[in-house]
Amino acid sequence: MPRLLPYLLLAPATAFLCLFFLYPFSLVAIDSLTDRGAWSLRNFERMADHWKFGSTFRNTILLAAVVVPLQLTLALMMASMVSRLKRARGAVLYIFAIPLGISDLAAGLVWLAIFEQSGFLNSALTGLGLIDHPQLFLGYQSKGVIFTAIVLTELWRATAIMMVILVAGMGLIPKEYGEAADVFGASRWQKFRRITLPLLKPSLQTALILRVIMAFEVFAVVLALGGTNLPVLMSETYHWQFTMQERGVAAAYAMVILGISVGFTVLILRLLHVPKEARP
Amino acid sequence: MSETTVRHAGNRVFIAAVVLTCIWVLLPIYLLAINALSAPAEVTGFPKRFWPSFDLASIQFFLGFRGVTSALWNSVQVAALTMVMAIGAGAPAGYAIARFDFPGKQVFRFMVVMTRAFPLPLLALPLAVLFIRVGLDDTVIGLAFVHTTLALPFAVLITYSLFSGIPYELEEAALTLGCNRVQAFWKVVMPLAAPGIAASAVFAFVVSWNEVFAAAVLTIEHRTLTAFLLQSLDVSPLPLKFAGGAALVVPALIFIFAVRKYLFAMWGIANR
Amino acid sequence: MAEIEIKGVGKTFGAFTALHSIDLTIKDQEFVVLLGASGCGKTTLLRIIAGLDSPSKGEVWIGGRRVDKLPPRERGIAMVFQNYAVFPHLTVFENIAFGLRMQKLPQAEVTQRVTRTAELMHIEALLQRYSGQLSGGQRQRVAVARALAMEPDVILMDEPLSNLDALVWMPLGLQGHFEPLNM
Amino acid sequence: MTLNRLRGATVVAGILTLAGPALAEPLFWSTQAKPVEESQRMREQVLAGFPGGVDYQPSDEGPWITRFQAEAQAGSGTIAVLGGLHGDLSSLGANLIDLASIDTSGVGDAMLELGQLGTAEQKYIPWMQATYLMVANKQALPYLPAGADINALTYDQLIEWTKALAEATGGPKFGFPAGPRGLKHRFFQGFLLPAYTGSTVTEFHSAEAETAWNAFKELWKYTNPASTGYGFMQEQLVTDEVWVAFDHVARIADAFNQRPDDFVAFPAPAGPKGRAFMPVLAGIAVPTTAPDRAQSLALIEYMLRPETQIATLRATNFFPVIATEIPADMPPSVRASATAIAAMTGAPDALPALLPMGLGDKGGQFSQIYTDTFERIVLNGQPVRAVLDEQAAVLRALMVEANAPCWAPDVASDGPCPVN
Repeated sequence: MPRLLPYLLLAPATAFLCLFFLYPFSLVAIDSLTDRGAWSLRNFERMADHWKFGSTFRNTILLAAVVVPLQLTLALMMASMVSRLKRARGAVLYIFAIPLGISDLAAGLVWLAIFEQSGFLNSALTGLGLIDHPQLFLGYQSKGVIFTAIVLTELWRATAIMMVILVAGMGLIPKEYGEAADVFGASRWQKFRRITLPLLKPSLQTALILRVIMAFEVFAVVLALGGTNLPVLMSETYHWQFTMQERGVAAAYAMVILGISVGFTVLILRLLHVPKEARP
Repeated sequence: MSETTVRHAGNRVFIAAVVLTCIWVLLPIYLLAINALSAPAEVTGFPKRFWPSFDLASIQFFLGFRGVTSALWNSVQVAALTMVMAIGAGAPAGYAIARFDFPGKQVFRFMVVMTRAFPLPLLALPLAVLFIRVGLDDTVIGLAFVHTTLALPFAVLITYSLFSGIPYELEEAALTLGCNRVQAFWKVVMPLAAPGIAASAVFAFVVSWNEVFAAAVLTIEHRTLTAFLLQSLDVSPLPLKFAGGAALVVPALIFIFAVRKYLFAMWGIANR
Repeated sequence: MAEIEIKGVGKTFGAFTALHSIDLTIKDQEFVVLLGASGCGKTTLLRIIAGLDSPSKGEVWIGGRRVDKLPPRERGIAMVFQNYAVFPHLTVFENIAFGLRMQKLPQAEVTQRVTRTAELMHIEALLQRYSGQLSGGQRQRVAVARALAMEPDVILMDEPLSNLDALVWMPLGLQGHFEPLNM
Repeated sequence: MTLNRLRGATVVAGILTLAGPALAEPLFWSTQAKPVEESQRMREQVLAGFPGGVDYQPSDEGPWITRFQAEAQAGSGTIAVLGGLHGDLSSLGANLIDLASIDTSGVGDAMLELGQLGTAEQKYIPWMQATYLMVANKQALPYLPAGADINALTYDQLIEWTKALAEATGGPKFGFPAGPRGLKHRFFQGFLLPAYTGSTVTEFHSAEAETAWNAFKELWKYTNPASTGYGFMQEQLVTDEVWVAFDHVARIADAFNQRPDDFVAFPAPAGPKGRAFMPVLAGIAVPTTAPDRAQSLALIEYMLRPETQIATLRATNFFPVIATEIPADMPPSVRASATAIAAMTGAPDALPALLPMGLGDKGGQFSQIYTDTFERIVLNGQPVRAVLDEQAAVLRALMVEANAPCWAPDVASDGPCPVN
C-alpha cells in the first residue's frame, strides 16, 4: 500500500473543509478571543456573566441528555423492526425515513399546531369528550409540558437519521452470526445484545456522534414550541449575533457549542471504540 | 400454550408495534396535510377537523407565486450538486479512515465533526465576503460548495462505518483476480456500500434542501426554494405557513422515495 | 505453470517479526503444502507471494521474473482465501467470471470457461445463486473455481483443508509431495 | 443508470448557472413586508411601476444584516436599496451614503432627524410608518368595566377588563407578544414606562417605574401564559385563543382582513403621565457598495411618491411618511387601524415617545435591558426594586458607552442621557 494513498483519498474532503470551514471558522474564533483588536477573554466573561447563561447551558445539555438516549432506543427498535420484516419492508422503511425530509422549521410548525391551545390535541380531547374546554399546554408556568413537547417533536423529527444509519449497518452483519447464536440457544434479546449491538458499533458510533452534535444545536423546534421559556445555546448565539450585534460574544457561545460537541464526540469514540483487530 | 400460539402472539405484538410506529411517524404529516389542504377559516378554527376540505386556495397561492418555479429549479440544482460533491469527496475519505492507519487520521476525523458542531450563521459572514471577492457569490455552485461542507460529515462518517464493515479480503480477492485498486473499489466495495452511499446521498440532499441561512445570504438571483419560502414562512398567516411547509416537504419526500431501494440494496446478500 | 523462488524473505510488523528469513523454491508443476502451528506465518508468506503484502526484505521470483515490486494482478497468480471471499453482490457465475472480465475476454470465451470450471467443481447448478444462498463447502468450491478459471501460473490456497469438500473435487493430482516447513 | 443521468444533468445545469444572467433589476433588500402575501403585493402593486422593475427580496434580520456586512467588507455589492426598521438601520450608518440630495419636503422633521442616526448626514430616508395598537374581539366588549370608554382606556381599566374576561370565560384572554419574535420591548419602552413615569430612560428605576411594573405584573395574571411563545398577535386573535391583544398594526392586520366584522382596534391605555405611544418608522437607505447609485436614488425617490406611498399602505399596512390623502377603498385592516391611530395620536392626554436615537449598534442591547427586566420581574418573579436597580446600572453604562443624549419624552440632555 503506497503511503500517500490515504492522504490522496482525503485530499478532496480536506480541501472542502479548509476552504469552506476552517478558513471562516478561524476568523470567527479570532473574533471570540479578541476585544477591540486585542487578545482578551472578555467575550467569554460577558457570556458567562449574563444572567441567562446558566439556564441556557443547562437547558441545552438536559435536552440532549433526554432526547438522545430515547432516540437511540427508538432508532434501534425501528431498525430491528425493519430488519425482521419479511413483507412490506421497503414501504415501512420509507415511512420511517419520511421525517428525514422535514426541516426543523416545518417540524416545529406541525407540532405547534398539535399542542397549541386551539390545536389538534385539544380538538381531539374535546371531540372525545375528555375535557370541556381547551387546555393550555404551552404556558410559561408549565415548563415540564413544554419540555416534553419539545422532546416529542425532536424524537419524531430526528430519529430517522439514526435509524437509516443503523439499518445500513445492520445490513452488513452476516446472518450466520445470528444463526450461530440460535444454535447455542440464545433468545431474541440475547442475540440482539450479544451479537447485533457489538457488531453494530461502527454504525452506532456514527449515528450517536452526528445526533449528539446536532442536539447541541437545537433551535427552531425549541423556539416554535418553547418561545422564550427554554433558551438554548443556539438561540442565544443568534440573539447576540443579530439582535445585540455583539459578534464577539456570539462567537464565544459558538465556541462553547463546539467545545461540548468535541467533548462528547471524544467520549463516544472512547465508549464505542472498536479495536482494529476486532473488525471484519 | 403451545409454542406456535406463543409465536403467533409474538408476531401479532410485533406487527402491532410496526403499525403503531408507522402511525406515530405519519400522523403529524397527515395533520400538516389537513392544514395545507383546508380553507383558511378551518385552519384557524376550533375545534380542528380531522379530514381536509380540499380547499386548494393556499396551495394555489404558492404555485402562482412569482419565482417559485425558478427557485425550485435552483434548489434541485444545488441539492444535486451537493449530493454529487459530498459523496465524491466524502466516500474516499470515509474509505481512507476505514481501511488505513496513518498519522493525522484522528485530526481529520475531528475536523470533520467540528464542521457540523459550529453554528453556520456565524460562518456565513466570512464566507459571503470570500464569495463576493472570488466571484462565487450568488451562484448555484457556490452555495453547493457550502452545503457540501455541511453534508460532508454525514458522508464521511456514514461511509466510514459502512466500509469498515466490508471485509478487506473481498478487495484482496479482486486484486488477485486482475483488478487494480481503483477497479477493486468500484467493482467490489462500491456495490456493497450502496446503502451507506444512498444514506449519505439522502442526507446531502436533505441538508441542502432544508438549509436556509447560507442560502438566504449567498444567493440573490438564484434563491433556493427554502430561502425563498421558509424564511418568510413563520411571519406569514397560518394557512399559508402550512401550505408553504407542505410545499417544501413534498419534493424531499419524492427524493427519499426515489432512493429508498438503494438504502436497501444489499439487504440479506451481504452474508459471507 | 511456473517455478516460485523465495529468497531471504522476511516480514516485520512494527516490532513483531512474522517471518525471519525464508528461502524456498517450488518447482513447476509441484504441489506444496505449508504446515505449521497457527500464527506461524503461513498466511503472511502466501500474501507476500500473492502481492497483498510486501516483504520487509528479500525477493520473490515467479517463472523467472522478479515480482515482489509488482501488484498482484501482474504476477500471474490466483488465490483462494481462507474465508473464500466470494463476492456477495455477484452471482456464482459472475464470481467465477470476475477475473476473466477483468482480462476483457470475449463473452463467449467467458461463458465457456465459467461453464467448464463450474462443471469441474460440480457447481454448475448453482451458477445463478448468490453467496448468501450457498453452504460453506459450496462457497469454497466457488472460490476454487474462480481461481481455476483464471488459468493462472500459480494457485495459492489459504487453509484449503478447512473444508475438504472442495479438495475432493480438486482436478490437480494429489500425488505432489508434502513438505513440512519449519518457521 | 439513473444516477449517471442525474449527474450529467447537474453538471450541465451547473455550467449554465455559472454563466448566469446579468444583473438588471436593482435589488431591494428589506426586512419589511416579509409575509409571503405582503412581498407578493410589494412586487406586483408597489414596485412594478418602477422603470425596469425591482428585485424585491425580503429577508430575516440575520441574513439581511449578514449580507449587508459582507458586501461592506468585500467592498463590492449587489444591494441597491436597503429597507428596514429604524432599529435595523441604526447600526449601519458608517456604510450608508448621504441621501441629502433627495427631496424630502413632504416628510416630517422629527422623522428625518431619526434618519440621520446622530450624524450630520441623511443616512436613511423615512419610508413608511406605523405604531402599536390594542385589538379586541367584539365578544369581549360586554365585559368592559362600567363607564369605561374603549377609546380612552386606562391601564387600571384594562386590568379590570382582562380580569373580568378571565373570570367569565374560564381562562386568561389577554394576549401579549412576548415570544422570541414578539415586539415586547417596544411596549415597555414606548407605552408602559412613559405612561407611568413620563420617561423611557431617566426615570428607569423611579418609584413610578416600580408602580408601572407592578401594574404590569397584575395585568400578566390575566394574560394568556402561552404569550411567551406569541410573535404575531393576529394568529391568536383569529383562532380566538385571545380576545384582547396589543401589537404592531402590521401584525394584527390579518385578523381584520380575515374577519373584518369581528374585531375592533383602539388606542393604547393611559397611565398617570398620559397616553404614551411609540411610532414605528421604517427607512430606506443606499449602501456605499450599491452597484448603480443613480438607479438607487431614483428608486428612493420613487418610493416617496404619493401614489407609491398609498400602494405601500395597501400592501403592508404601514402608513405614508408624507402628508397625503388616504383613499376610502382601503383594506379593512387599514381602515380599522387608521381610526384607532387617529384616536390615539389626537387624544388630549397623548404622550408620544420616540424611537431610541443615537445608540448606533447598541440598539439591540438597549432593548435587551427592557426585555431582561420583564423576564426577571414578571416571568421569574424576582423582586421589582432589586431588578430595576441592577438593570438601571446596565442601562447607565450603556448610555455612557453609546454617548447618546436623551430623546422624547425624556428631557433633552447634554452628554449621555442620565439614569436618575
